Amino acid sequence: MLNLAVEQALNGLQLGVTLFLLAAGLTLIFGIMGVINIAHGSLYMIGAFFCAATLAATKSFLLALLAGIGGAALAGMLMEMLVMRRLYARDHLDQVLATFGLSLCVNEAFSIVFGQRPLYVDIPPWLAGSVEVVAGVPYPTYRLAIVVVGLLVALGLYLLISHTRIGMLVRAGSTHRDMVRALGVDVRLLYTLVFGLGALLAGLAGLMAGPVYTVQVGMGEQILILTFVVVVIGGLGSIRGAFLAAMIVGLVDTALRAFVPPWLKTFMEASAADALGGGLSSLGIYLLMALVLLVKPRGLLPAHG
Amino acid sequence: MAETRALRALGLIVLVALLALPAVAHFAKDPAWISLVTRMLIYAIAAVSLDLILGYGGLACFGHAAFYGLGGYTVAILFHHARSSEVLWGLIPGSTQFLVTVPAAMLVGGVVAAAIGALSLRTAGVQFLMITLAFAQMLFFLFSSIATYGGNDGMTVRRRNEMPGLDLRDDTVFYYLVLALLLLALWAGRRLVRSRFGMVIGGIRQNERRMAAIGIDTYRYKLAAFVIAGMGGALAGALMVNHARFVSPDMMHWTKSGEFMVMVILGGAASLIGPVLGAVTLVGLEDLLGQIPKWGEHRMFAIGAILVLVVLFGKGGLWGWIARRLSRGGDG
Amino acid sequence: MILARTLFSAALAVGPLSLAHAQAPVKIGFVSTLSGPAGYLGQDIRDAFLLAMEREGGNRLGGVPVQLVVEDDGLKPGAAKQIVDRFLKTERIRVVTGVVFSHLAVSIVPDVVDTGALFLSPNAGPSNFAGKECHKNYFVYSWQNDALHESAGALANNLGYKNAFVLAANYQAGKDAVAGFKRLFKGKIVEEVYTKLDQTDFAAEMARIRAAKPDVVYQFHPGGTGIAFLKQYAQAGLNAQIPMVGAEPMLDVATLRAVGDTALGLNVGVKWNTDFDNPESRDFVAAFQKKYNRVPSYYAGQGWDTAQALAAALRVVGSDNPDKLAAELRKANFKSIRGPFRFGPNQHPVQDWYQVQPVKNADGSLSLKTVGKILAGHGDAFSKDCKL
Amino acid sequence: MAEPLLRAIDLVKAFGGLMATDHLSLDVGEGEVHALIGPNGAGKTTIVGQLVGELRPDSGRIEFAGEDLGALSPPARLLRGLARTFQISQLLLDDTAADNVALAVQARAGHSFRFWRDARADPRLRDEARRHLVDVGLGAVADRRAADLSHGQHKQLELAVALASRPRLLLLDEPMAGLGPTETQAMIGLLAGLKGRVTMLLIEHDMEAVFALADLVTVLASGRLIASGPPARIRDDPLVRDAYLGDGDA
Repeated sequence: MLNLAVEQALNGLQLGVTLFLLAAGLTLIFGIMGVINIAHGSLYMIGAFFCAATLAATKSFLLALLAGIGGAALAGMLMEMLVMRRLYARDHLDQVLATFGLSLCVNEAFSIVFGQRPLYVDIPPWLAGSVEVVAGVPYPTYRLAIVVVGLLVALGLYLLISHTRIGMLVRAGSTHRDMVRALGVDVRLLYTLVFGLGALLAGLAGLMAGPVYTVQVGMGEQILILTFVVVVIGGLGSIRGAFLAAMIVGLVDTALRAFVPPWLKTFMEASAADALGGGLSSLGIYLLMALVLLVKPRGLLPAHG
Repeated sequence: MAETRALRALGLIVLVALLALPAVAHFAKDPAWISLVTRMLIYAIAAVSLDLILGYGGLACFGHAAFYGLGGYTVAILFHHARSSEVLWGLIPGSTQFLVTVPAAMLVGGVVAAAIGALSLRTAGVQFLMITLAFAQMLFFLFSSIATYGGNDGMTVRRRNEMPGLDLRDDTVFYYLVLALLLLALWAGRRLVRSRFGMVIGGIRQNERRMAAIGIDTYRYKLAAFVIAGMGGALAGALMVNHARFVSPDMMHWTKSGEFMVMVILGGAASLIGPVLGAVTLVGLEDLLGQIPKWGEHRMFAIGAILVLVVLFGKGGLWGWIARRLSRGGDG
Repeated sequence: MILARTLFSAALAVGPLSLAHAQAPVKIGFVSTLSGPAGYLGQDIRDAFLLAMEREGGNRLGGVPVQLVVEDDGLKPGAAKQIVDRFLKTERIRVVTGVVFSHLAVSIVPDVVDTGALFLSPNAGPSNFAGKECHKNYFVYSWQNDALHESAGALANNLGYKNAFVLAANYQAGKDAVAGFKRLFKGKIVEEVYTKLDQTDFAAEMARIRAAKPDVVYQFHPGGTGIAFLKQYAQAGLNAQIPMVGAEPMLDVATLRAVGDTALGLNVGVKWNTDFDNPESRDFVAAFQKKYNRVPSYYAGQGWDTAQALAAALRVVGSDNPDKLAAELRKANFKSIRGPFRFGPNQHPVQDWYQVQPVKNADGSLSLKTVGKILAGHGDAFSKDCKL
Repeated sequence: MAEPLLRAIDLVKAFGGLMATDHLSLDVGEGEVHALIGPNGAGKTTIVGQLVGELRPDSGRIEFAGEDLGALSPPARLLRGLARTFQISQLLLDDTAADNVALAVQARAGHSFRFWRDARADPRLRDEARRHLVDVGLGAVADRRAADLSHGQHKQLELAVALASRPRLLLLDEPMAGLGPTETQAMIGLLAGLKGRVTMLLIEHDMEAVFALADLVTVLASGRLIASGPPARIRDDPLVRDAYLGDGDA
């Protein structure tokens, strides 16, 4: 039982860091530019596709990694310069609509170029296999690597934001947007860079998810809604909030799936417990978000004030 | 004043065209137009009702499909029970009467909207957007797992509802009924947005703080608007299930909520004609682009691009654009 | 805005009003899911159908000139309804086919058969129309959905497993799949797990499987989620410890390519495979590979069989008279790539089911190898309720 | 003198470590004009927020006409006769000036759950709205969109909207802010005309206006009351000159 709990905790952590990588970019972009970006899921897909295609062509994991994050970052900056820039002054509805349109375009373009069949991505051989974390619990090395990378990125983001000049601007930008403009900073460049950073993180999440999930057109939209849940629970614009919420969502979601059906079975008939458990775990995260918002309408750690 | 005259003339032409459509379609041996336009008009009802809160009230609701789907399921479930003559929860008998099922659907939509709205309206802005989405997704998953009503596959409603004196199974009759209901909804909407209540809703969109400062408890008004919109969405869903003779959880999926938002903003929010235009354009585009051989399956690329361009360059949506052209024409 | 206007008028130019012209060839309405993540399924069926027409010298089936009107439903029931409405009313099409997904079939089949037209399903076989609501104009060339998963249950019996851990996506088709598996599986169900429909991470389920230590795992997850499940099963090291069985949709050629070597060791119940040793199958596989440069999936196989069945009926009838065609179709007088093929009383297939396994070819690629028969002449559980 | 109309008793409000309101007590008698002045950051806006109910004091009490306002919401306070104008105009910019005022008339008349009749064609609303607009000198622009009016006209419109609530006490949050000399004179004239009819709590920077209008002046610095009394005394109070008038802010 303890072994199972350890394994499930790791699983929750791994889902949590994947969500965090996506949510960090989304919430950063919202915090600084005030934009809701529905096309963020497309950046995740771009990272996974560029990585898969490069890997298939060159067989080099390093090149594939660079192509994935570089491609996503470039795509993000391009997106910012061509479309997003014109949306900063608009209301959220216009932003949702335009970025939704953008995601349709990007997805369809990828399905024209790459086709709709899922692509294959292998795990680097040195990350294949399992590690015994606790005695008797073999855990996939690759998933551990995702957890480590995710935590390192979180640490890096923390250092970047609390100890560098760009970070200072980012922090100031998320609480006093006008002040940053007044500081004489090249705001346009800052915005493009921040967007590129968010895209890079999404691309990284996408390429790491490739060998575990499915590399396919539309993969971004599937996880996007969950990412929005994380961002909103954490408090829009707050990276610390996104980290906290990603961990909570990852752990709660995993725990619901892992422990609720067996628990229900202790006092219910088995097949009814399975059905109810399945339903509860489907609803769980949305219920969690609704509850959090009812108690704290601005999320757990809101960025503004 | 040339502007209003031009608008009146345009409205009259459109109305005549809509009235003549069945005859023209039959004459052209192309009766499928009737059901295509019926579908557009039903979506228009959903979009207009969403516009009441989204456009006029400034409340970004991302869960309108929940009410649309509930309206549809109400009709389908009542039909199901009328057919099997089982009584729902031991007290509600089934029905196939249009005049029973559609008001019932609106009632259900209104009651659920009151519940969802009462909770959601405690938040605002993006949080409101997300919490309405969350409630809609919960309903989606709920209906996806009710085996009795078809689960994810949905269920067929083998016959349209009945109405004394009208043969609703006739597509032309049903078309005119939907057209009449849309016109009724537009007329009611026009009265509503100009009423005292409508003034308050418009005021809340522009400046909620101001409304509180003149003594208006904005929460109650937003909730009332939310309920009315929910009933409108349920009406559209009830009509759609009658039209399509089929219901499925797809009607509640978040992408459907997104489509409704697209219709409103594409057509022009905070106007009554805008959402109608948006519904007609979006459904028409998808249908017509889909018929292009070979490239039709990539139509979402064009639709996505159009959305981006309309938002970036077409202020006020299609209706805003038309209104500007007309007024420019009137000036020169 | 100009772009929108241009596109709209371009679209109008090919719109329905202009399509209503001379009626020489028999029109066949093909509505399928061609766009979006699941689009390749519909494309395979369409390509096989077109191949069948081309093999008769172009635009012919059973010697009769035909025109295939292809449209994409985008996986939306509403759009599918609209397309079918246009097929039936404007184009006066009497034969409709193509549909991949059950819930789309459920939404349009009544429209088609109520107007007296024929519906030939190349893939979807929902229980809705297999029992009491079966119809004389409705034919299924793939399977009844439950029968598909029954094959996996029987396969688990044949392999001698005594207890099974079953998982399926939490929606109706998933529950039907579990019901189908359980109907024939004689062992004990250790645990029954329903996953979220849009779930991509199955780590929690992997841990539960490991803890439960079943003889065998059976799972059904549609599309991309199924691929994710297989990859994660292997990455958790489970495929070395606990064998897995599944039904045909678990492992088609596209899935096989996407999961790679991790598929090795799986056992799958199928009704047809590319290595079947009969002239029709060999001929089809070779022709498909030559034309499209890829291995045909079982979806393609079903599309081909549907086209062959229609061709056989058209050859006798010579027109699209639905009643005469239905009478001919009911005889199922065509050469299926599966070998013997006949209909049950509900016009769903009664057929043999086989066990296949992924194997590694000399060049490192993977293919599916048939290793034995699971069930012979297997119909479905609903046909007894059908009174035709 | 009778019971004051508004009493703030020992209000405390802190944001983090910052004391925005530091044990402040304040009375406004019926019919008087009480001015509240103080340098930027003295905590004037925070007081307004607590009085109208947008902010909750950490401790202390607010009484209006003998009733403890407690946790009443801003709308509930307005219906008891406590109206306010905003320092930064909060107007419905898409609507006409008359619409802005008519809404306040409508709100005062009770609930607005009337869904059918055209509100703009309702003489009960329009006539009164027009009267208030004429009162503040906006009669000529009643049918212009608020967005198209000048800054000074916005300030006048704010006043008309507040008057439409027929308040017993009018909380004026810097009505002269951003006005030119002539506009300021006009506004002072307007307010002087109201004096005696409506009790006013005037938060203002413009000393000329304060000394022209106020019966009593209270001076705040860093959230604390440092002086209170008739204008003449305040003008000569060395403490006030030091804390406020001396810093060049006026």
